[in-house]
Amino acid sequence: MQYLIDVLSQGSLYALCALGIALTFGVMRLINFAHGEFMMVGGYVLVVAGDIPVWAALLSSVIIVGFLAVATERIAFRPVRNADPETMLVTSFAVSFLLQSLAVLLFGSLGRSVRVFPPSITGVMHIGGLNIRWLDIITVAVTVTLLVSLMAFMKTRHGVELRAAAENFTVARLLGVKANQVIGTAFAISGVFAAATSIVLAAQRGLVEPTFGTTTMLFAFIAVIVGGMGSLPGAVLGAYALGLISVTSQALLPLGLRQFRDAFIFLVVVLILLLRPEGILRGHAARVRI
Amino acid sequence: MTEDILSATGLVRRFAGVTAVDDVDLSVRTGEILGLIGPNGAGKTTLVNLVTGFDRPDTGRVFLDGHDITRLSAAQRSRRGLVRTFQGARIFGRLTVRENLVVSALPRLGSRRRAESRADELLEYGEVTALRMTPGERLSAGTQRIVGLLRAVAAQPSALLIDEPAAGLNEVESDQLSRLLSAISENMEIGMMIIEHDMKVIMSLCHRVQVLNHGRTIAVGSPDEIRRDPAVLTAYLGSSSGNAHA
Amino acid sequence: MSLRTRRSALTVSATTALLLLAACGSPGAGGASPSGATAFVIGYAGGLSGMLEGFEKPALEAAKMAVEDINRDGGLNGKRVELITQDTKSDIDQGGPAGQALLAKGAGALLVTADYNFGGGAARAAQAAGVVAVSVGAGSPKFGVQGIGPLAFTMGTSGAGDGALTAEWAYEKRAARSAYVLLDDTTDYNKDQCRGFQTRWRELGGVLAGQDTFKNGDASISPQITRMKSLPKTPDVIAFCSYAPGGAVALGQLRSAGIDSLILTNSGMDGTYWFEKSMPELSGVALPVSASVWGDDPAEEVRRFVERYKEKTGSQPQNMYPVLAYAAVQAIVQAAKESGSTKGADMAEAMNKFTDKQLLIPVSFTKDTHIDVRRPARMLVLDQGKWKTDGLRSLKKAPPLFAE
Amino acid sequence: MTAVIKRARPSVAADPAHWSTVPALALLLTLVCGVVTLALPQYAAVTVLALVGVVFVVGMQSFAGNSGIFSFGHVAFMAIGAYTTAITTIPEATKKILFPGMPEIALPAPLALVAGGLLAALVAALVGIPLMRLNGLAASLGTFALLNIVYNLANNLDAITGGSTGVSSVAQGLSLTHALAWSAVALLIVWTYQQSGHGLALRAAREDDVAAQSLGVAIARERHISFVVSAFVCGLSGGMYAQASGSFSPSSFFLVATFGFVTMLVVGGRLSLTGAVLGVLSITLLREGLKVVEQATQYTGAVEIGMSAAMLLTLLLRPLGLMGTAELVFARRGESR
Repeated sequence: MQYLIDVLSQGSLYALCALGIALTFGVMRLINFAHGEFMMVGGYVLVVAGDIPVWAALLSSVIIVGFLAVATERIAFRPVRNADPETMLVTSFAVSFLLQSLAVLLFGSLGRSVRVFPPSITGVMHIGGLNIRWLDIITVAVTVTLLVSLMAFMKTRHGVELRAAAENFTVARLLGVKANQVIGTAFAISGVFAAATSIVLAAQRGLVEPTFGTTTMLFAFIAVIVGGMGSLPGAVLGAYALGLISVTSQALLPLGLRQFRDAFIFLVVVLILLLRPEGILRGHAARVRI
Repeated sequence: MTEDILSATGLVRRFAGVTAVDDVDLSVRTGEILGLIGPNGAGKTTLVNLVTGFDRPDTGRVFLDGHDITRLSAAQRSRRGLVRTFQGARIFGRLTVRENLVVSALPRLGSRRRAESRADELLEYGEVTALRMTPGERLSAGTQRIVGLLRAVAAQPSALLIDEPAAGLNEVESDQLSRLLSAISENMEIGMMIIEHDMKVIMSLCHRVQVLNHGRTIAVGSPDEIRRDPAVLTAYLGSSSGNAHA
Repeated sequence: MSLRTRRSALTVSATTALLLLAACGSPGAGGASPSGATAFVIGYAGGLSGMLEGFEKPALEAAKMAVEDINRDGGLNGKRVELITQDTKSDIDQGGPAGQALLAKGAGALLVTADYNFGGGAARAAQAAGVVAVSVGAGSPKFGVQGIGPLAFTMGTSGAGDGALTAEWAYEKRAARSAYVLLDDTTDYNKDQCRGFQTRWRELGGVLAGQDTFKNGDASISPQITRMKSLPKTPDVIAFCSYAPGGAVALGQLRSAGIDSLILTNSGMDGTYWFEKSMPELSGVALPVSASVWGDDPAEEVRRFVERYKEKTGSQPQNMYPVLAYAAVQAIVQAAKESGSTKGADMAEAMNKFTDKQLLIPVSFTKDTHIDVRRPARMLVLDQGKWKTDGLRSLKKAPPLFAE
Repeated sequence: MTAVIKRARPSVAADPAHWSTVPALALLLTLVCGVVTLALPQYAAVTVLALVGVVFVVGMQSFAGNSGIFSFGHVAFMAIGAYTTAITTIPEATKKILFPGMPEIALPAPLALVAGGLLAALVAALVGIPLMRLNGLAASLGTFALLNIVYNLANNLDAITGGSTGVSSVAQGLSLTHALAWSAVALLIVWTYQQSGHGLALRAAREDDVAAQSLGVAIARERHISFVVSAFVCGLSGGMYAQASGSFSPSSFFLVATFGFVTMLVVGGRLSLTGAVLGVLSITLLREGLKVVEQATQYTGAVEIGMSAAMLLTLLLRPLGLMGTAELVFARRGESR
């Protein structure tokens, strides 16, 4: 039962991050490795914000990262939009490398500690023998809220366009959907998700360093593929699946084998892929028509 | 039955409650061209996919030269002599025209050198030798269709399924392609099945025509018989009027 | 079409030309290489940018201070000492080339990164050239005769020794009896620390309540905490073998989960940067260091050095590496003075004889052990967000340096 | 200069499978590396490491370029090659002190490299059975899983691999000549594969997998063959790395290396063998050049910012990398048309 809470919390974190990645993947087949660095920037915004009220810090993080995401799309990704996925992938390496280097230059490599929420809500609740951290509740709540908002957004005109574009970009364009606008929107939302992830992550870690987002981003990226490429519900499902796998392998492996945990996690990932090569929920991007 | 190079019995394929192909039989003899027609959504492409192994039937069996190939993959079927073309030519864009043909000839011929000489022969045959070093993506749609056909022939098929060869081509290109098709049929030991909307192409090329509607065979016969078949007329008129109202 | 071909040919020619040009244009030959006749050159091959920058830049500042001091006191046998640097960009592969570049510029000794892997390349280059290399603080016993060669030394201490020391301190001074071992198995140093702790803890008669592992990159260690919480009784101490950033993250999560056991860790968790905002009142973390930079080191020279460092750089050092780097430069110069030679083999010979040599901190080496196993440690204890020194401590019984 | 780039364009109707690609590339490498080493001896180590990179990237290209599947896992084969070479060449006496758990096998240096390649190929043959059935990104993720598994094992099988400290005291000494010779061997292997029917069939599948299937190409099998060939070459490069650097650790073969090599391949042009070579040379050159600038101007960050900018600019102007699908060949003026 306690492990279930751990799974929910970890899965929600991955889900937040995975949604951001899946959004941009959906509209332009871009595996954005710089997403982790968007999160890192969000983290440093919280560091710099320091003692201003929580809501102001969070808001500025969301705005700055959202803006950064849109700007990155304009400057780096738009020119290679029609190139192969590999080219876009390496473009995102370049962006990620640049942002990390800038972070080292500006803030040093050691990292900075950060307190996102006041101490009163970083403690533990004991409910019926369970230890529930306030942070777990916040993590799940943020994920659910953003997920619901995203679903609501998808029903608006912009949202429908976005979904259409994710389904089939060429057709969407023929139907008069403006590519720049749709992709811009996707990046803006992706940036908001990155900021939200960074807030939760910063609260959970208490430390922001130049590689702040890397591990989470990699796991979220795996979740996106395992869940079903380009499918938003798939990304969420994949994220919770990954949370489940990593928590259970940590909990169930005997001590002698626990150091090989990551090998087990990736073994399970490969097994899932073999059973469902197109992901748990088959995404639009994976569908081939003859 | 043994004289049929390609045959299928009782093919059924359902997608999410819709029966796309419903108990269809078919047979093609060597040297014969069978036309497969039917209104949009009649299940023609699904049927081709079932026969060539790109999709699996829920029930029914497919035979090539008397052997049951129902369980073989598309690639395995192709190596046994059942080859298809596609609606879009699906040319290998960054390979040269010659390489496109060599790839096709390789699985059966084994040696690279023999595959290359086979490719060169066919390029000559299709009168596209001049384009041999051109990457596929630079060809016009019509030429792509011709190269696609030659590429399929390079695999030395005993049965060839051709999916809408004339779609989107102009009159001249379409005629050129028809001539190539009948030449192939006459000169090579091959059974052919052609899906086509262009009735002119079907009527001039095919020895027999099979008509699908709503996944079922509604008529089989010579082009003349089909032209006069009341069921076929109803299917086409009915569906086209249906389309007009939709 | 010939235009296109010609343009392509041009591309290749231009690229080749560029390759050659850039290669020839680079310094080395042209770079101002300090003359070996009038100066003794020490080269620093370190991660002056990139992920190690936080450790290496302060170390470089301290090395510069040591050079200044030495020159003020008359240099090395009448020669000036000069310090040149080569940035490895915190890239393991750049270690060797960086070392070679420094040697090509006439370096007579090298300072290298405080890590076996990152510093090893440059040290091997030095070994091959017959030049002494001193790591600012690598914690692997292999950094020396065994792993690199007789000319390589490290100012660091071993993980096994550090772990054993915390076991003795907790058992004797804090009367701890039950321990939990939490190992971040990302590095061998961590594994050595936990091994050293366990070996000594058992010998002392302590109880091992349980053990678990995690990885430095883990965003959350909830499952580990859940497991620890299921113990009938909270252990007195946790042997916590990790380093920041991952260690800081995990430690914060232990505390916020309400686990208040005394945490025994290592110098990878020195500093205040990782908790000052997130847990300003943090207490109950202890670790052994060779020098405290928090103003209360028992040795007056260390306290004075830290003050001078702050004055010069305007910042509080976050760990002992500046002290170690200062001592490393002193060790090199002392070895040259004592052997009366600047040949690597002679200097190493002299360094092998160092026994509690006072170079800001005591330094001891032997012919086979080029990592200090004698140096008394300061136990740093975190109390209400402040690091305090809990006296000097020497290991009573050393665990084996290498895992069996 | 007789080497002329030939483009696979309609206007240049020449045979893309020209015999002279390998000699031309070998000559280019010899010229560049020879001149650099003679003129600037302090760059000798960098040059040898660049050649190790050439062997690796060329090996990776033979899979990624022909199959169109992006691999994040080939560095794992490099690791296997490096560990094999280390284990088989570290002298017994050193082994007893430093790596008591290591198997006692001894091989002469060149054989050790080949053994490393073979073991990598064997691993590829085994893991390829499931992985090569996957398509596109799923396959890429599969290779990424392989990378993580190998890294995790290398880091924690302390007795055999030396744990995170890694292996040291590998008989050092990969001379420039040897490195060049092995590069030529790697180029030859990869070129031969690429020109074979298997290479052609796989490239066809890369262009259109459905059409390739319809023509009888057994895609999984062709991918598998390519995977094994490229693993062999990458294993070889791992052995070279072990000999060139003398020491390494699991983190030498993880994310940083993966991203670095992937970048070299894409910037150079992943569809071209010449692209693979040029990618390594140009990125190495750029980095070294920027380091000089940084050292001279004391402007920290020049390398990182310059590298990112140059990468972005290259991909922006040439999305298929510097070379696209073109290869370097010897051609007399006019022959290439």
